[in-house]
Amino acid sequence: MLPDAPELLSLFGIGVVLTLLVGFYSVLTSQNLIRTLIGMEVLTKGVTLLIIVVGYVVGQIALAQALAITLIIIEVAVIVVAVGIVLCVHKHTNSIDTRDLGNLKG
Amino acid sequence: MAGTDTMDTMLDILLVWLLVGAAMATVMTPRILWSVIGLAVTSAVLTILMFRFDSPLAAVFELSVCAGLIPAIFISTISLTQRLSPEGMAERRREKWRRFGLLPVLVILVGVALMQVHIPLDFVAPPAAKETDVRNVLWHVRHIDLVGQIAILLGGAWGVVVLLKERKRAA
Amino acid sequence: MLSLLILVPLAGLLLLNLPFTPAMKRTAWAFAFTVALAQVAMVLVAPAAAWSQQGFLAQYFSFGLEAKDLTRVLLLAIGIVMATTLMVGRSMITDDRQQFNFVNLLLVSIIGMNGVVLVTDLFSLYVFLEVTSVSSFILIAFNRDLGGLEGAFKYLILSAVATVLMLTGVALLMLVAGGTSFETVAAAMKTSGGITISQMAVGAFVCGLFIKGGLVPFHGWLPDAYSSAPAPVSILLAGIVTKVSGIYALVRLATSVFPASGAMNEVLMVVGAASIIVGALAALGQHDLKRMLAYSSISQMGYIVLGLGCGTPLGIVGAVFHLFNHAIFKTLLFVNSAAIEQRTGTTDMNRMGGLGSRMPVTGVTSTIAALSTAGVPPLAGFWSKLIIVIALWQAHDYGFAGIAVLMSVVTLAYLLLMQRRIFFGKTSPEHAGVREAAAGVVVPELVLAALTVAVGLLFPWVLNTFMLPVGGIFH
Amino acid sequence: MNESILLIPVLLPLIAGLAVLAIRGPVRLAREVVTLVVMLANLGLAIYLFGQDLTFVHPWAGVWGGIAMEMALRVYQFSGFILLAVAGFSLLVALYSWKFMADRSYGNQYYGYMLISVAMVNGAVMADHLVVLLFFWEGLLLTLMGMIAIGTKDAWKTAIKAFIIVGVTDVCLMMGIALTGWLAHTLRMSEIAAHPLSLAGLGSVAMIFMTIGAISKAGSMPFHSWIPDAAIDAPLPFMAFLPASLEKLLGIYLLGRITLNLFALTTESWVSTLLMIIGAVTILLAVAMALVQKDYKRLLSYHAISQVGYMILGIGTALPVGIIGGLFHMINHAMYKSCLFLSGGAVEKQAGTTDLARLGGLASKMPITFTCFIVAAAAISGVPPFNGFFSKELVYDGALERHWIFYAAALLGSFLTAASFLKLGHAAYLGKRDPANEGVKEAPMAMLLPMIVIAAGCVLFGVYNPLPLHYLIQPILGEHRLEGHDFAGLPANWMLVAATVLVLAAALVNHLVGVKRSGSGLGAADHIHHAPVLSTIYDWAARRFFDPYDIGMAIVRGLSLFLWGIDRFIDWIYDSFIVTLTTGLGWTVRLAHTGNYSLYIVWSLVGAAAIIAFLMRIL
Repeated sequence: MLPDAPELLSLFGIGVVLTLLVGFYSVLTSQNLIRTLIGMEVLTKGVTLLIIVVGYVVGQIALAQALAITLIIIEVAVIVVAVGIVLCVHKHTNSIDTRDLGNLKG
Repeated sequence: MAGTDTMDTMLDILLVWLLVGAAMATVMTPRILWSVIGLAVTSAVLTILMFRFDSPLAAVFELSVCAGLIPAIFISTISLTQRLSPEGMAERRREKWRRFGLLPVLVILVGVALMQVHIPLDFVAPPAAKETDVRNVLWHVRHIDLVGQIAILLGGAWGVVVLLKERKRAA
Repeated sequence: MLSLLILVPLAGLLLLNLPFTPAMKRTAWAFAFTVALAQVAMVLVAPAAAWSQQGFLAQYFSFGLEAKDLTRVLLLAIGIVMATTLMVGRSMITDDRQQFNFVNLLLVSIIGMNGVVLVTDLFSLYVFLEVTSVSSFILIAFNRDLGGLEGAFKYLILSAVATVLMLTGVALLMLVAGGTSFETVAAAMKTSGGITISQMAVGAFVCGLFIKGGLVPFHGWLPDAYSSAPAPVSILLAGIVTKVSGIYALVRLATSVFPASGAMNEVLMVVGAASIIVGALAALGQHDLKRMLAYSSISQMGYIVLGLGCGTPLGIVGAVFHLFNHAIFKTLLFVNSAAIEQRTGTTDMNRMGGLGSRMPVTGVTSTIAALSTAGVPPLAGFWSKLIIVIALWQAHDYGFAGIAVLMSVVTLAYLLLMQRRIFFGKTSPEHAGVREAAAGVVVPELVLAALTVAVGLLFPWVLNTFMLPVGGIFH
Repeated sequence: MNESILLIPVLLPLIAGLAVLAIRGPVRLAREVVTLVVMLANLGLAIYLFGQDLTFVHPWAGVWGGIAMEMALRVYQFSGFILLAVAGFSLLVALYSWKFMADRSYGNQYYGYMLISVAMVNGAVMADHLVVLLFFWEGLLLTLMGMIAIGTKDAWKTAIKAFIIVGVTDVCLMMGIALTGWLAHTLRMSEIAAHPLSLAGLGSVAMIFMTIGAISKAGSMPFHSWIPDAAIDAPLPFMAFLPASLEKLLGIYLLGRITLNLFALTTESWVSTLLMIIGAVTILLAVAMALVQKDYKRLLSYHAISQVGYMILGIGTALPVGIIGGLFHMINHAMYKSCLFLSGGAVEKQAGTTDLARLGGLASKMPITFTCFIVAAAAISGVPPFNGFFSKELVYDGALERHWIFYAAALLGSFLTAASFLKLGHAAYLGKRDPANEGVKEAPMAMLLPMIVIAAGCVLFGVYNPLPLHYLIQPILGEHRLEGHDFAGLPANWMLVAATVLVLAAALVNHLVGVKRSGSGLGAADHIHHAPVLSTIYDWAARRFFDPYDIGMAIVRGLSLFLWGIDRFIDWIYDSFIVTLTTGLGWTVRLAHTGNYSLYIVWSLVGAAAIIAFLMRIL
């Protein structure tokens, strides 16, 4: 455990939390599907940062890097599928507005 | 690059602010294109941070994939989907502060609040890792994850095939 | 030997799609079906040795896989549901191009699920959860209709939230334990399990699993995803995906990795009870058959988590047994709805009526499934619910036991209501010409119904051979 | 002479009654002959048993809670006397009803019930074990209801009324018996008699309960309302047979056994004053009602109730003179009341109606019936030479000794009794004859014979009263209680006799005044009927306000309505409330799912935050 771990953790902990906050805000309030996906990306950024910081502090940086790389690849796959879905929705409603995706209710 | 103390902490604080600022910029810009560019910038800042935490391989990956590939995908999606009409854009700009005005306030508030909070780290530090080379870790320790990655990439491929390929009859 | 469960489908996936083997494409369905049946056979018949990790493959692929009894139950369920989905998919998806894609996606899904069930590392668990989820997103949006797309997108977004929660959990656990494999985390948890950081990490990870499992405060996506997915896909989803990705991980982690704390049991019980109540009440007034079955799944999942939450070995046995039973009769119910959808083209119960005379097999099997869900003796559902209620009673959680029993009355209500609206009464004119579903659908119906009744009747044998060892997770 | 002979008076009439019930079809006279023969045999047996002291004990249902349950019958001086009286009356009524019931369709039922009733009364009288007494007592209730029900077309309503009233009071009797048994640790009357229970605490409660059972059978005030209705609906010989004689005998017999053997009744205890009050009230109210009746039989039935008041008053005084008077009055009343009813039956048979307005001037047509009526009426009014006078004098003596108010009530009762019988005699027999009953002839001999015999009995018991007193009544009390008094012969207290004669004269004057004012025998009592206060009370009584049966029924109806309401409410809870609640909840839960995924995300985040906070022990 690095000596200056507490300071690092608290500083970057705040950074990660704020990034997650921004990401969730974007996902919740955006009316454009692509903005929602961008929000998702920001969330992923935050989490990746958290893993790297923890890895660095604990001295497991190699493991952290492996996790980060795997995480990034998985996110790519998810984003590709998400974009595919958004395009199909666009084909149907000719708009990428989140309000179109609200008719399954009750 | 373990820096000296005050200089480094200043650098760290700057980088953290840069990261959060870029994220907020990405979310708040009215134009979707700028939003994607903002995402790329955020990714770049993250890469710098990764270098700071001497995890070069992950940083390169992050840069190439998240700053390169994903913005490319987004831009192609934006081009495929219908452009916002001019008055739509004007209306969006007016609306910008109403919808996103709250974000900076929230960020500052939470930031200040988190400064006060102090979570005790009262646990015995785990032993440092024997294996230091990412490549060995990835291949020997994280074997199963590679299989997972292959599977998910194949899945992604099928996603594209199923979702986007023109079908003989309309779905 | 265990790694075969993942490598064979992967190899098959690659071979089937090599550009220069067009002939192989036709055998895709057969390959997938044999993989599923082989998995079932392996669980039922395989010698003990097969379950260990050595074997010539081991030195190349040291996957760190492990299959305790809990995993064998899940593997069996995965095999059964996968076989059913394949059969129903084959008879419902006529276009062979589409069917090929469908089979491939199922192979990806089976890789993911087997991975989740076999893996012994938190991060790998996350990876294979994502594999299953990605294949589910695509399967839900398979028909590319707006409903399917909406269901898929909601599932995707909530999965993203789940990912964030789980990864935060993993990161913090790495901070405390220095590694992500079950053993290191469990060891760390024993020493510093109580501190705030690890509690926060465990809470985050468990909430991620709740979202994947579709339990009440996190269940928003489940009804939309199930009801909008194409018929065979909703069989797969309801039958096994939610259970594997949500509930199995919970059972595995709550029992052997995370520290067994009263607070965690309390959380599990509250979430379980909430799921039972909200699921049952929402299902009561539904018009759409699949949406009602989705809410019914949430309610039954609540029973499983309630059983898990009471912390005693009997509770675990009850939970796992109910998980297996639910996989069987919920799949049967969705196969019935697939049969109805295949013949009448709709899942809106208001427009159905009097199908019992025209679709006798579907009618009878869905009655069996409905009664088993409601926990009517001597069917399988009764025994597992009984064990859960007894476990709750012994753990002195009388309130929760009361809720469990009371809500099974509501369950019986909406299921019998469903039976009446679909199968009894006068046939509506538009369904006059309806015939019994295709063979591909009827056969799974019969097999699953027989299984439900058999498990119900042979309950002592099933309990001793399969379930009690599961209870042994603790020691 | 083994004791099982005691079973015969019970079994013989019972088997005969069942046989008669079973006889179907038009076997002429079979029923009447069988009944008469059995009644004769019963009388013979009663005569044979009279004066003997036999006890028959047979273990019956083991031991319950330390109290032996056995079939115990005992004949001793008191029960022998009652047996004899019962046998005599039933024979006479059987003879009378031979002619009276000849043309009725339900003949075999009537005779069957009569025989069974006799069996039951014999059983009850001879019973030495309280539970056996209860068993026969309830049997009598059934035959009572049966005999009423076979009367007029809608007689079943009165039958049910009688059944409920007597049934309810029998429950009190049961409770009384249970309490007594519990207090005395034995249910054998002879064993209890060895040391009667004290009236302290539960003892008085037990006595009150048993007294309610006894006096309701006898037909006293609060439980009387079925008797006047039965007078109209039931076949007339029934009225003469049960309410007039047997029930009175049995009821007062039990009251006597209670006060003499089971409980140590003393003049100080409040129970005796209560009994005296009930007696006085019964006398006055019943006779007041009788005065205004327009129907021959209803008038007689009300008198039957008021006479019981004398008996209860007598026994209630707890003085030897009072008790002797009460018991003597019991036998006298049984005689002249049944004779009056029989005369009523004769009039009804011959003139076809008992409505006083349409009767009149029958004396010349039916001389023998008229003479019997005159004798019985004089006896009941307490005219000196007849038996009624002597027993009333004894009761007056006892009542005066206790308190003058009871004596005044009894005297006023006699005055009104005399007035009403003068009215009855004048309206029915004297006065101008109604053209309709020109062709009336004297009643057939079979009906006249019983009346003549009973009338002769009244004269005999009156003129030569030491016979009944010495041989029948006084031995009941036994020497130690009599304290050397001998009540036979002429009444000791001359002043009382003078008062009685004065009262009778006043009644005669009042009658003459009433006749002159209203112009007809029937209207003789109108001036009392329409007196300012009395008329309102009479109207209320006419509208059945005071009838405890109707009050009880109203309460029962209200209660059932209330319980029905509760039942409906519980049904509502299950049928509609819970159903709507669940569907409503279901509807709200479904409403919460708006389909908007950001709402779902908010749920998830809030849920996750709550769980994490809870786990971190913040919450």
